[in-house]
Amino acid sequence: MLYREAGQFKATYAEDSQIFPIRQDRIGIALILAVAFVGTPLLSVAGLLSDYTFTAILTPFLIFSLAALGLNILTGYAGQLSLGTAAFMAVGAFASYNFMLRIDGMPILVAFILGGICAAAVGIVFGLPSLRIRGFYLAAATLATQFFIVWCLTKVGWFTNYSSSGVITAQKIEMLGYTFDTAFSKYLFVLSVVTVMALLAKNMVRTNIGRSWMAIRDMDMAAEVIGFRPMQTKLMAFAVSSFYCGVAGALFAYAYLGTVEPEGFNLDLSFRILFMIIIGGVGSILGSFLGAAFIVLLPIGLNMFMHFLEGSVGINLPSGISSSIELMVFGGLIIFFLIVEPHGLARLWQIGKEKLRLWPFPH
Amino acid sequence: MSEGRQIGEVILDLKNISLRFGGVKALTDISFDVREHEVRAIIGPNGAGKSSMLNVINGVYRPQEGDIIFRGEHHRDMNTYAAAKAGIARTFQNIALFKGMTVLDNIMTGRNLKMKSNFLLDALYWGPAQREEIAHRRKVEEIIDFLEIQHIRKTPVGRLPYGLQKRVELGRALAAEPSILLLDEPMAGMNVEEKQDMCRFVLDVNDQLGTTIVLIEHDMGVVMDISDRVVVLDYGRKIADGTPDAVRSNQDVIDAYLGVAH
Amino acid sequence: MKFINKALVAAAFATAALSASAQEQFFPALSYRVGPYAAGGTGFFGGVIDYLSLLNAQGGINGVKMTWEECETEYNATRGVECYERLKKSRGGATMVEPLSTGIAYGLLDRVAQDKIPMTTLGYGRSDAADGRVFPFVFPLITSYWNQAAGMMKYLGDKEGGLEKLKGKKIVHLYHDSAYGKEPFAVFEAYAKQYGFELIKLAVPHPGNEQQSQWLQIRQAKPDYVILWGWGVMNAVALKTAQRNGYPSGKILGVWWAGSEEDVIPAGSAANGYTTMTFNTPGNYPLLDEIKKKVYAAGKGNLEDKSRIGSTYHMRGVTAAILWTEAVRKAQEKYGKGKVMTSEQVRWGFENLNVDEARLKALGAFGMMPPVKTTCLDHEGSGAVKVQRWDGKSWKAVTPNWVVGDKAMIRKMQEESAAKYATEKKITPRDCSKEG
Amino acid sequence: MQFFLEVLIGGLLSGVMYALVALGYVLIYKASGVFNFAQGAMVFFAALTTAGLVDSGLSLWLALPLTMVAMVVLGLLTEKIVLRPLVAQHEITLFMATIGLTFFVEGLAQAIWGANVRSLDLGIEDVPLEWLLENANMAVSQFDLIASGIAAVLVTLLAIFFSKTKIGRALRAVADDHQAALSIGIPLQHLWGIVWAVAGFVALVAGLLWGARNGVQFALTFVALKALPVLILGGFTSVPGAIVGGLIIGASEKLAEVYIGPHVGGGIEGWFPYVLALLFLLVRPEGLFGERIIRRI
Repeated sequence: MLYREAGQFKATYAEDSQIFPIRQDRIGIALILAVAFVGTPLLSVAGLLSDYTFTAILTPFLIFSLAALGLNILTGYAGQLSLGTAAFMAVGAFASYNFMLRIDGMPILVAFILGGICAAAVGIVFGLPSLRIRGFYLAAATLATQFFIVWCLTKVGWFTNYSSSGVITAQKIEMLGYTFDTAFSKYLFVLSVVTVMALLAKNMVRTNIGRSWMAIRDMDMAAEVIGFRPMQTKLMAFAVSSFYCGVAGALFAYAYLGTVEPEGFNLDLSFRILFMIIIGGVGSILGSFLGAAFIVLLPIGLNMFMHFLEGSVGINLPSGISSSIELMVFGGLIIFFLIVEPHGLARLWQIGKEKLRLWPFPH
Repeated sequence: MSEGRQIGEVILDLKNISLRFGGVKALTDISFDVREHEVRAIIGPNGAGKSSMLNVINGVYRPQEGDIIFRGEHHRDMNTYAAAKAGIARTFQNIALFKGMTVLDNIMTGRNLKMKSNFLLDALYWGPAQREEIAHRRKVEEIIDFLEIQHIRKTPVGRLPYGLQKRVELGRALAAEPSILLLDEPMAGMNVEEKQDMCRFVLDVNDQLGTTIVLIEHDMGVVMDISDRVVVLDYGRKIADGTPDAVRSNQDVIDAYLGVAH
Repeated sequence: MKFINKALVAAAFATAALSASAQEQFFPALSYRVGPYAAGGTGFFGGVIDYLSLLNAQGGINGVKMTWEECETEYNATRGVECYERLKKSRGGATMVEPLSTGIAYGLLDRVAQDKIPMTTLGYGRSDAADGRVFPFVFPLITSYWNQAAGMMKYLGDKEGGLEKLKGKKIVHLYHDSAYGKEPFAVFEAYAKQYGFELIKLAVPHPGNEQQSQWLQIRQAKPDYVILWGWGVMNAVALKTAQRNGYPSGKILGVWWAGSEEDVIPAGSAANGYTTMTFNTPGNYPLLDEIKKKVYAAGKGNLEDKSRIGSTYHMRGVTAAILWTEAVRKAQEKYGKGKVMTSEQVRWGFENLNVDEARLKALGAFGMMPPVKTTCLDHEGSGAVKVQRWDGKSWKAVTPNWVVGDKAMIRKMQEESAAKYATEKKITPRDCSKEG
Repeated sequence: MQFFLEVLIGGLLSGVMYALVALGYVLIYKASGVFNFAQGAMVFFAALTTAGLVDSGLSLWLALPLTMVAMVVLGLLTEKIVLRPLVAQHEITLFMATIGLTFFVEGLAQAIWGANVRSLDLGIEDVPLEWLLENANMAVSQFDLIASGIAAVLVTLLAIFFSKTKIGRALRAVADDHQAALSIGIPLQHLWGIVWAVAGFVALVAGLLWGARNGVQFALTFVALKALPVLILGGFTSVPGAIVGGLIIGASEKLAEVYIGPHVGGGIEGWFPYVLALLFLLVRPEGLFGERIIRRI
């Protein structure tokens, strides 16, 4: 009875076109945001949440969610499979670094936006083949982006300011005289950026630009016939997606790792982000977050569980075996989840909501 | 045949269209015209090149030879975008809806050429973008009312039965407020009741909105009933062109098509 | 924001007080036992844990027992950071950290400075971190990449009968195409300029499982030496491909990450006669016998395969653990014997290490590693290397003594690079004359 | 000229090795529409199992059939446990499932055999062919030549299997049309099981050759990266495409590294094959041997 839209009448189209048309969803989102922005600080003051939660769990989770959201725009909404996500993140990180380094008094947010724009430009260039190539062919072709960008960042010393170690060290995040240097303040910074960008994405996917992406994804010929131009639409998807990934990359460098080498943005990372959207739900904003949570938390949880087994229960495995078993369980769980719900966690959530809507009268 | 509408001048003139795929000739030297406000049918046996003809008109295929004159302008190589811009909309033989989207969103896509806001405003969903979205929504709701599909507006089209999907597709085409509507077998696979509904919609569109209609249909009863003029294709060639009565009595047509069908 | 920080500190103290009741010095082990680099990870962290176990069997450091907890990083920066954050406060707080991974080390660079936990990067990472004024919490102990590169030049020069004899020679630098492989460019270029040999740089893209084109280029150039600056599978493939193209393995000189059993065994006979750098002298030592006797005989050994005791990675792990615990011992001397040291106290210990020959003898590890003496200015402590040769079964030392390159030149480069880092990062270097 | 030839031949021979890996992908994709990401892990598993058995004292000739059995079982189980429940799902979902499989197989291999690296000696010396070295001063690997021979035999065997046996013909029918295949009277699932078993066999051959060539270690899974551009170029469904694609990629990447590489800082082999395949696709989106696609609506 809790989750019910009956009785919520929309008198105007404006009301019906709200970002979250169902009241309970609005309340839910507001609650989540309230917990994220207000609740966690309170908990941490009370000593219930440690730095560890912010810096090792929540911050990377949010950053990966943003990257997954970026990829989801391209793959989930516009239907273009990509394996070059990490490369776009790298462009964002390295470009932001250079803007901060080379322009005095550059505000950090502007540097992030410019970094994102650089990533978008690279995205457009490497998105051009999508006009002729589809599916797995395109996916394999996007690997060209992945390898080429990392190669470029390694080869061209200018990008790393000729650092002898070939790495960049992110500058401090400073805004209006305040330095974001504690685990918690960095978390708040990332949270704000991710919240704003997620809402913007939600708006995009429910208006004309989003419809154009989905139209191209679902039936590209029909989309052309009603006047969507495939080139603009696909390249726009590449640009927006790369922009998101670029900003995520900048956050990855600035709010999480601090010092990064180009190899940090390797194929592994691209794959991890792809896993996130597939596990979470292709073509779903919420799914990007669920998938990121799954991929970030599951290995940690497994690792802790194995330690618990070894520590408390007293099962003593030869060293190395437990790591291998973690890997096997991780793979097994991915398969299990796909078999249970091939459309990802977001779909499970949706089915749950639909059931809830009818509850307690299932028929 | 409604009395209110006035059949006007030729708005679409196809001249000597030939289309080949590799060595296969799909269309050979076809010419015909379409007048404003009329219902023009294209008929012919399977593989006659009817769908190819529509694909040529709205720029999906580029004919090797021939000329397309639309509203006095020559479109030697029409493309889909130019066709849509010029006000040519269509539906497809095998439904080409966007399966992952709701009915409402599908019809909204039909408005895309009329939308002015850019993606940045869309992302902010603020001011002009919001006003525009709502204005278009109002227009789309009119179409939804017209097609009597209010109850399914938030349903993903993939879950709808065939007949309703066809209706949604018509709605998407109408959303563009086209001056010519190309309908590729709008009633295929429908039961009698659904066919009657669809006939009614097509005629209402033609009648109330004055939209010119070019349609491909297999059901001869329907064709003879609602069309003003009929062009008959066979093996990629035009074998007859004229009023339903004239075509019905044409010996070539009877041999090629009607004779087989009946 | 201040009240939040205060609360966090209070919380941290609360947990610390809970677990500090046990007299144990805690070492997080950010190990990797699966994935492409697992062979090295199991060996190294096996060595670390074996030595810590031995120390415990011997009664710890002045009665303080060692304790450790492993966390699987898969050599992945994100996982590594999570492990560090998870373990840094457990069991009374991490003494220090050693991720044995460049990517993770970079991810921890800012964090360790903020948490005041010393980080060692044994044989990898930024060479300029040797400048303790700019990097107070980072210790690239024993020898950095740049000193290794200088040592390579010294060794090749000695082989020819003096560095000036390198004039007109051709040396190929075959490197893993990454920041790591490019690290020694500056050193080699400086030497090439000074001594007049031709330096040819050939890049091998990651992962390096195919090197036909590079070795054909080498065959064409006919260099006098090939420096193999590789990592992972690239090393074995380089040796295999050298053999396939008829280049003698004896003229290849590998970096120390190309100098373990794991690098040569996959190459089979192609590796016979191949030489590499190392900071351990291969062989057996009383310390290793102790480990066998007191740890493995008691069933507490960490390696599954006992034949790997004393292998390159294992010995490297033992070496690392010696330095860590010596830092703790040193700190106890200053801050109180028999007490658990805080990470900051251990940092002081790392900065005042003096593991000389006498100390190494006492540990039963004389000759296994060069003597290490660190200061506030110099976090590296040695700069010496050895050259070893693979005879098909085991590594044998080639140079009887420790090889040291042009340390003054390297020091100058390190200081310049560190100064640049400090300006970029807006750090004011410490004044070492004021350190106690 | 001699140097050019040397590079070209070396590249072609490497190309055969790439094609060998690509073949495994093609077989499965062709028959069941699954892009099997786990192929690299299967290659690793096969090589590690063989080397592990040999190291534990078995002779190579005993280890081989045992590994073969293990690979077939692995293939059949994969089909039964992973893919059958996912039948008719979107190909991205299937792809994802094989990624899960990759983790599982990698973990399994290391759980059984440990993380140690091993060498695998097939008794073929990897040295330059002597008479070529003496007469033409060209270094051509004896091992690569023999490996190419083995690859040729394998491809011939597969060709015979596909064209002469009933199962083979059924498999080809499946590739063309699932409905038609049903009429042959062999259940689709059996066919897919067989395909996975065959792919396991191909992985074994690739694992043996690559394992002997580079040593048996985790990095064997990376050979997949060399096979992907071959797949783009040759097409996911064409066996001849995989072979010819492999040759083109092998030769051109070596020539590019040697002749273009030095001008741009080297190390271009990592991305060059992908860019090459990409450019080729832009000109001919249907790939080397694919049929021209006419988009219909």
